[in-house]
Amino acid sequence: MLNIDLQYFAQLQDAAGRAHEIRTTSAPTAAALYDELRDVYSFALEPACMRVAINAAFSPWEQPLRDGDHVVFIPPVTGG
Amino acid sequence: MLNIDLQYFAQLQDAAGRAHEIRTTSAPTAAALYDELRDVYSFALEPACMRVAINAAFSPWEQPLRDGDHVVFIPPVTGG
Amino acid sequence: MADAPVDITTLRRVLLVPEAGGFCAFEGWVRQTNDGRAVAGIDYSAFVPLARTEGQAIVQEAKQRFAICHATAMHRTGYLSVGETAVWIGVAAAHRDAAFSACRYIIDEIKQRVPIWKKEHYATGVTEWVPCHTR
Amino acid sequence: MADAPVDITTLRRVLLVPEAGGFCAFEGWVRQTNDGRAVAGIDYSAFVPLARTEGQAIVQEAKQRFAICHATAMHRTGYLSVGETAVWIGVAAAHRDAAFSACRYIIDEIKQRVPIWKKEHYATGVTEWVPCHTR
Repeated sequence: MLNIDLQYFAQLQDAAGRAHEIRTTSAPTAAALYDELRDVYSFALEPACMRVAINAAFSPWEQPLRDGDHVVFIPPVTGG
Repeated sequence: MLNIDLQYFAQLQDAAGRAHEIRTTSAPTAAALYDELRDVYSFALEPACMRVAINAAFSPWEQPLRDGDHVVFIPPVTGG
Repeated sequence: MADAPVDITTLRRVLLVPEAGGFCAFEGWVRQTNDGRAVAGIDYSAFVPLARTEGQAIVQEAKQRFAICHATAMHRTGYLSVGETAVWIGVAAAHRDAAFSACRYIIDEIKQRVPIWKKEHYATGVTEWVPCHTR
Repeated sequence: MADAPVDITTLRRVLLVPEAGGFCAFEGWVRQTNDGRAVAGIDYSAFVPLARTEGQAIVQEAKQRFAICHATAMHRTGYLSVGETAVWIGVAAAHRDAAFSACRYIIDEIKQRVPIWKKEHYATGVTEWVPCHTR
């Protein structure tokens, strides 16, 4: 099991009802972790329209997670 | 004969050695007037690369001059 | 990334180098209507560390792609009222072509890549995450 | 047309209308080199009444061609040192596409049509009328 430091933004923050949590998971990748969280929080966003940041850097969805990783799922951006 | 109020800018001002003069001429058009002035001041600029303003409005080179007209030959502009 | 108003005069002054003959700036302002709805303000949130590195990467790309002297970008976070400046981009270049192109490149990339989200507050009191950029 | 420095903050503020979401500005600065020669400053002269009406015509054309809210242009006359602002253009629009396009249109037309001439003063003491725009 891995301890993952999760931070939520925008619609995901609203759906999760929190901005931050540390979660213990058996998900081997960010993709698997997002699937797990969709069951918990009913996230409406499809991963296909999002990116993921691991330790504050854009990363592949299939990158293996390591214990202590900081993970942010990035909803479609709307800055500017 | 017409009295024409001439104002000179840029290279034409340097060549004419003045910024302004009132000139009595028989030139019927701005084009003819410029030809006359080229003989006097040795203007190097070809009319093909210039425009002419009569009474502070861009005008055709062949527009008939009237007594008292204010005429400015416009060297290639370089503002901005 | 700035959580309070930034003085634009100061941002501009940094770009004023003697090699530069052209300067192009873009500002994004909070607009009073969006999709026909009256907007009171916009709350900008950002994943700041990644927004900062991604913003710096975009400015570096602009410097490599276009013949520019200098470029800066600033983006606000927090609640902004109508008329406030959410984003400021300034580019100084020897010639105007590069200044315009680089400035446009930077704002386009910011809107596509930088993790910043806006929640519009409508005059009715309703709030909504802006779903995505339509233009 | 201005024969003394103009406060840019004031020019910009006039364009700040609540319908505008995008703002694009262009400034032309006196550059320290031109065609490899060291420039000390530039003396701008203008046929002011025609420059003013032609400048206003260009701004009107920009308003007709592009979906913009507001636009202003300012051009200096007289002697300017390196780093001084010779021209300032600001355009406010609902969206950035129109703001960029209109701003570019205005500076391009100014350079082609407005009766303003620059005499470069080189570091050597020589002065020369800039023959024409090469870009």
